[in-house]
Amino acid sequence: MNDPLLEIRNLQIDGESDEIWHEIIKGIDLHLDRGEVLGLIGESGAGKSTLGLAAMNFCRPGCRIREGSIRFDDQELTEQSELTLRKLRGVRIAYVAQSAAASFNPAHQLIDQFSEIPVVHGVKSRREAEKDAKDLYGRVLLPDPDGIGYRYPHQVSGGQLQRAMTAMALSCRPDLIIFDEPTTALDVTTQIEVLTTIRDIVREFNTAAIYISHDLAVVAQMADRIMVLRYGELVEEATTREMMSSPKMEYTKSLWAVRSFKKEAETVASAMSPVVKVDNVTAGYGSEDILKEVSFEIHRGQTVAIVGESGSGKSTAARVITGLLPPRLGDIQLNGKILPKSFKARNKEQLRHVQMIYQMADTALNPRQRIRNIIGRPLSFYLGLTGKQKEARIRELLSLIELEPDLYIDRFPDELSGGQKQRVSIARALAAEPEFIICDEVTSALDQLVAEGILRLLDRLQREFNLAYMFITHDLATVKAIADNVVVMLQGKIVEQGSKTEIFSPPHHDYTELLLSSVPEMDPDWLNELIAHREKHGVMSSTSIS
Amino acid sequence: MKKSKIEQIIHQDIILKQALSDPRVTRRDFLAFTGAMGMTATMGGALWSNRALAATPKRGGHMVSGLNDANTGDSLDCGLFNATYMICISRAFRDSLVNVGQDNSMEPALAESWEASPDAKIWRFNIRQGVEFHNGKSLTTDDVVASINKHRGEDSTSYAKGVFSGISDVRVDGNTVIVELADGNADCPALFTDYHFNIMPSKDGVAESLSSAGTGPYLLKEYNPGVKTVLERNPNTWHPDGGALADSHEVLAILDDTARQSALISGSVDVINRPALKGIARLKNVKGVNIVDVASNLAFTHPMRMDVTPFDNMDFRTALKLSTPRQEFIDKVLFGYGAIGNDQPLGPGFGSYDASLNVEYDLDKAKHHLKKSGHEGVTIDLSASNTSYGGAMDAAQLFQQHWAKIGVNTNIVQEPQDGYWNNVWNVKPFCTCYWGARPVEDMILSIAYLSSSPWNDTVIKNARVDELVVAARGELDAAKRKAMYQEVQHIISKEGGTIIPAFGTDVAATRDTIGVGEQIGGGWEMDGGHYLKRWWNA
Amino acid sequence: MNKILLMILQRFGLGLLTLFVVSIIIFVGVEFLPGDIAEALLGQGASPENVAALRHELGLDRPAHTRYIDWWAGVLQGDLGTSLANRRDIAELITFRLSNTLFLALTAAAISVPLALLFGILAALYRNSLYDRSVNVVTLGAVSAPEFLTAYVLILYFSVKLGWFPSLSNIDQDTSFIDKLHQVALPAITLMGVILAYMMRMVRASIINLLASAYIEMAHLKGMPKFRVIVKHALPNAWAPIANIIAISLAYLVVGVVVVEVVFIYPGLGQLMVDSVSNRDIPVVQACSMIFAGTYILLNLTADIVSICTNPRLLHPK
Amino acid sequence: MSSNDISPPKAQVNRPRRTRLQNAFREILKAPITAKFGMLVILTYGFIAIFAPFLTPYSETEIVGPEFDVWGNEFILGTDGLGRDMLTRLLFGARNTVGIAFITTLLAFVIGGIMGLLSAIYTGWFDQVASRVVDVLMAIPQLIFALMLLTIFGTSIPILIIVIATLDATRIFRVTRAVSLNVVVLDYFEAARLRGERIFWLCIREILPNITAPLLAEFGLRFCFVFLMIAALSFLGLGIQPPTADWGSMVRENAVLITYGDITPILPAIAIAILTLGVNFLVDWFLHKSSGLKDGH
Repeated sequence: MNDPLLEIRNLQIDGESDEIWHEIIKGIDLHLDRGEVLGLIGESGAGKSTLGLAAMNFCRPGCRIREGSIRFDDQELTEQSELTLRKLRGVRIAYVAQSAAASFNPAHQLIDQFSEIPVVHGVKSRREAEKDAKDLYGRVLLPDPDGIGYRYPHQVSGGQLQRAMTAMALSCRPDLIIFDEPTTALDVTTQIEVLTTIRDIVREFNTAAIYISHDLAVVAQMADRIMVLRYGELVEEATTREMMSSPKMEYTKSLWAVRSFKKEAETVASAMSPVVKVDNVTAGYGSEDILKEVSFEIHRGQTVAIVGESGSGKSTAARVITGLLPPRLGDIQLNGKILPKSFKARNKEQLRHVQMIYQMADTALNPRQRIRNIIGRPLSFYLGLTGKQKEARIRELLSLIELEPDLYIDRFPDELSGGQKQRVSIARALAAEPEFIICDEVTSALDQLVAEGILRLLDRLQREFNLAYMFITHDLATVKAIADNVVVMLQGKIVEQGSKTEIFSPPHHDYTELLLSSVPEMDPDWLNELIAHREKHGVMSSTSIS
Repeated sequence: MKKSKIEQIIHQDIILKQALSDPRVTRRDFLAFTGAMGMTATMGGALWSNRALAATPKRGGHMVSGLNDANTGDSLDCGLFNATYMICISRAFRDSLVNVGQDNSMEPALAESWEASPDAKIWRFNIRQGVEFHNGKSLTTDDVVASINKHRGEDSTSYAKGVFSGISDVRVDGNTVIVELADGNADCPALFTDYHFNIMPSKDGVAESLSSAGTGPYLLKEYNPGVKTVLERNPNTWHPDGGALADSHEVLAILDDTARQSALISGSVDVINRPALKGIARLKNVKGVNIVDVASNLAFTHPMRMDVTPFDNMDFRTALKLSTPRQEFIDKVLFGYGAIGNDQPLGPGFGSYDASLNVEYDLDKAKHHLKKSGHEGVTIDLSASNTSYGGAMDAAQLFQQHWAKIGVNTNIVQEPQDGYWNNVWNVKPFCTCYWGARPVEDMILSIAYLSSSPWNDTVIKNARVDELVVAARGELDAAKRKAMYQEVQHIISKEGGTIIPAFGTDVAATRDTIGVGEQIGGGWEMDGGHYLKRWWNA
Repeated sequence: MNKILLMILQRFGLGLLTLFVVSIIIFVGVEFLPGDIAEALLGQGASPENVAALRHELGLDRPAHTRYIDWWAGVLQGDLGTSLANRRDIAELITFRLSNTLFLALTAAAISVPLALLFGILAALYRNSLYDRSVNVVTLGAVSAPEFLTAYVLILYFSVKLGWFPSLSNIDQDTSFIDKLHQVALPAITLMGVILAYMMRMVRASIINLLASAYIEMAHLKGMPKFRVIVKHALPNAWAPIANIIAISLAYLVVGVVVVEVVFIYPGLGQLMVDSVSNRDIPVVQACSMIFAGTYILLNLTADIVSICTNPRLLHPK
Repeated sequence: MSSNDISPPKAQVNRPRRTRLQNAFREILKAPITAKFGMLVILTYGFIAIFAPFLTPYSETEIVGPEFDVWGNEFILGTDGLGRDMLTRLLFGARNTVGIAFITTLLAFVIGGIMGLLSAIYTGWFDQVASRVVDVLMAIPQLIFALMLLTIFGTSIPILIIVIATLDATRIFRVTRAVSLNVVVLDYFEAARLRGERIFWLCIREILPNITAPLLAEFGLRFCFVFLMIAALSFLGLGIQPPTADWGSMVRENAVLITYGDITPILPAIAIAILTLGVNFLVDWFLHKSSGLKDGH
């Protein structure tokens, strides 16, 4: 029992990007006891997934293990034949992928994909496997355990798929399960449910697990021990509580510090008419309405956060305001004047004043245009700047977003990091000298530190230019950080809206309550307490309200 | 001319559009006047060059041949025949009144005999008795009349309408069919050797042109236009000797030269027509393959308008004639398959062909004549186009090089293919041209060399020629006619305005298992279209 | 299920519409062709009233639109009419040709489709291996050579030199199946050269595409054998693209083989249509183009149906 | 996500900046041998096509020797059926055949490309109409349709080019439309539209630069196709008319010799094959480059 289940020594993995190999795991040691749950955290590019997969001696195409040893239950995996490894995978080591939706084969029923593991590996007969599957479906709290297996992946919701995948991982009762960001793709409220399931099931079967995530708070709930990775190196390792209470390394501390940013004073709605007024708007595609009678205002220098889970219609609201989706009823006002419903009918001035920043900076910038042109275009298009003037202004904007002009002005987007790209798209929006900017999940694709930076930048710019922001997000932490007013949306309707303080201080609307409580906190016991609390006051779920 | 039109249709697939629109033939007055188009030469033919194989004819066996000149649109309607494939087929399962023998004599076919009135205006054809069509119907004089009338009258769709337009009346007298001509023509029986003219069963005076029933030595077993035809010996034929040698035939349509040739070499077929002249030298050397070539009367002409300087000067014309490389023309342009022409309009296929003529290639004489003409160092334009005949451009370049040697600079004008016959021929002072085979001397001479003819493309105005041609037309005495025609040849060769370096040759190729006669009928390729009956499995 | 039926019907209707438009285009096109069948048949020797007479006989003197309508009337009663050129029944004229064309196409397909799938999948599996690279080069070579080159070379070696196969495909209704196979050997090989390569590359591409997807990685992580991963996990999702590839290739085999027909004297539909165009034999041209267009549409339709019927999202709606 | 894992943002930031030219050059150096072969072939052909007249003492049509002269010093590849120098014909053939094929493809791309772009942007009736029309055109066998049109309008080279280009445009329309649709859904395109950009800018600056790779690849494929198509047409006697030297008709003219095992007539066909092969190799590499999936990951 004392000998570790998994022991990795000085593991070095190379990755290839355009025909050049470079190290992405730089000599990491890792050990894991039976029944232990190890958390791996780090930002994107830290090599978490690569390391996780390496535990089964599996490398994605374009990666290769250069050196090191991987001992699993006293077998040296690096020396095993493909066959033995295959016999190991799925049976003794299982994997739960980030996106269950993509990782289930659309062509087969869930239960087929479940039972093929034990059947192919000769562990169980088909009948036993199916029986077991239904049993496990029950244990991971899937609705209708006996029937759901016969559905196809696309017929099942994301959260349920994630559970089904967890069940699948257990099909051969493995000694080790690797969870690769299993909840990242889910809404907070769903995330809670899945987290609980995973934790309980792991405990129940006393399976060892490696839990990979970029979200400290989540890992804190799941792991006994945590390893912090950065650029393929181990930064710090400690038991969860230890690391919570007293992180040693600077980097680790900075991770903790993320949520420290708070906007100074809340800007109160100025008396003058709002920059943007969404007036009782109903909109949607085809016959169904995605937005139902939505109204809110955004004033100068003010940030209104639109909060909601996927499908709540927050992005649709943005599309309506920009004119991409003409509303069916109601209208949009800019400085008291009604805007034409479709952007096609709006004039340059109106277009100029409504700018947008997108979630995916990679797709928001034309990869074939240099930064100069990306930022320069609005200048010449709206403000008719040319030559020296334009050049000067571009550089000015670059310095505004804290990018060294000489260094970046001639680059192509793919020569920038995610955060820098996001900054450039901010600059592009600024270049139009708008009164109003829509920020659509601008930070959710970024690592926490980078996101932090972006938030600060946005805040500074707001104060400098007295901008009005509409901040669309599902992450309440961000809301707490930057919002003045909050609009909570659920299934196309506004459940509650008001100033940040109002919203974040009880009494809450049920749904807001659910949302707030679902945000993981930096406390290993948070989940337990939450569950306990909820059991006391009757379970709630996003679906049970509306 | 027919030939090269077919080349156009078959090889150039569908650029018919710009295929020669030749006024010489599209104008009906011309047709009425000569009745020429595509009618097979009833005379001509030549000794088969390749004597090695002269064997005695043998009956029996199966013969597979591959012919080009076929089309999926081919029809049994003999009025619409215009290509070798159908001609050979119909010659095999149908009969005519008169046939052209391999020795080019007039052979009686369904007409046992015939005689003419002294003025050659009224002709009596005695129809063979007891002949049965393949469908059992027995041959009557009405069938003959109907078959003739198919090519006459306003609403006739026959291609050979012109050929028979000289006939003013056809009537029956017992077993005799009486044909009355508008004006005397000694060559009347020749009309009935035309490949358009088949005897078909008739119903109430109308010939059934699409019927597969003929009187010929073969039965039409399978007929798939543009693909293949299967023929089998007709057990109950009127021909005393069965009229044919091979027992059965499979005639494939093979349009692609290469395919046809490989088929022969690989032995898939026994006979092909028109082996591509380009590799013919090599084909000759292939073991088991024989080349069969027969002189035809297709003339490659280069008319100079004799009313335009310098062509109005006889010495100048002679100079050009003397410095024209005739053999090289045959070698390079005709790949060796042609007969030297000595600027006389009548080819070796004609009985009256004058072999004594000989225009030597002699630069000194040529220089001398040029000097006399006083046109030394002159520059002339030669209008040419491959439309006029395949290889005309190359010929022009060839002449250019040789004429330069005597001090005549030739400027070759490549004329557009479209409307060559409207805008260039018979308009430009000097151009490339050709005249298709004609059945009888009179036709060719009357069209192109009578001073009165609109198609006198050399603008020759020679009283003696005019006189001779007209006289010969009505002359029944063969010897006299021959003499007249030979004189004409002499005059035109010497004084005329056209350079005729060569006459064409029909070429076929066979496996050496195939026997062909000592002598082969000319006029049309493939033994005058009769090869299916005449050639044999040795 | 009804949704699927609806989609299929919709596609089908669209196909019919296309067919109709094609018929108009072709008809008008042939109408535009300089000269008409009368002139084409009679050649330049024709006298004006010759032509007029023939035109009348063929009913070409009626206005175009009436002829077009009559043609449809005939077709709807299953009567394709008779060839203007040789007055033969088009139906019989075409059945022979069509059966040949199809026979050739199917022979070529029967060999090349399985091979293409096999090679393609292998190449995808062992991508960038020596096998993959060499197959890649070879196939590219095959597609690069003009058909007539392949054809002639084949004839030279297998027909003229070795005498294994005939250089021309002399087949008719009563040729035995085996004999037919022997006859079409060379044309079939020539065609295979082209489509085999093409299909193989497409298959490879689409499989590789699939292999990149997350659920394939998952299958590997579940310890599934390589073969099973391909057959059970990749293939079921590959049918749609593969069906498309096959459809395109078959369409090519049916409509794109004029050159091969010319070289091997194969009595197929293409040759018939080309000749008929040159003869201005409108009804035949119409019939052929209808068949060609029909085949093309039908094949695409089938491909659509396959991809619809193998798409679980459509097959098992929520 | 794997790509993220592989190279941390730092690495990207510090990668020295390169001009497109440098990038292209670097790519070429890294290209696989096949692709290099392809480029070599294309360059050679291009060179020959342009400088044909200076590479040979004879002219395209002049008769310089005996017919079917064997290979030798004077006529390196011998002469054809009329005693024209084979090598000369080959060189000029490059100019004619390749040149015409190239122009045709170019024209086809202008037509098909523009239509494709437009219907990608104006999804709606325009797209509908365009797509249906293309469906119809594609339903008619191309070679036969070409034969028909060529019959109608004659076989002059301009006609040839226009006809084939129009027919080929249908395929290009589809490709362009497909790849453009991928771009149109991206945020930067939406941003440009929201900025109020005109259609021209949208096409030229936002879409085109991002679909050049696939289009170039398609161009290669299409070129080969057109090239073979013209060869086939010439072979059928409807393509480029003699005496112009054209590889397709050259093969046809001398094909009869093939049966005697004489490879001279096949040379043009081989020339065709080599070029097509070269282009295909290049295209292959291009597709490999442009397709995001680097053969799998």
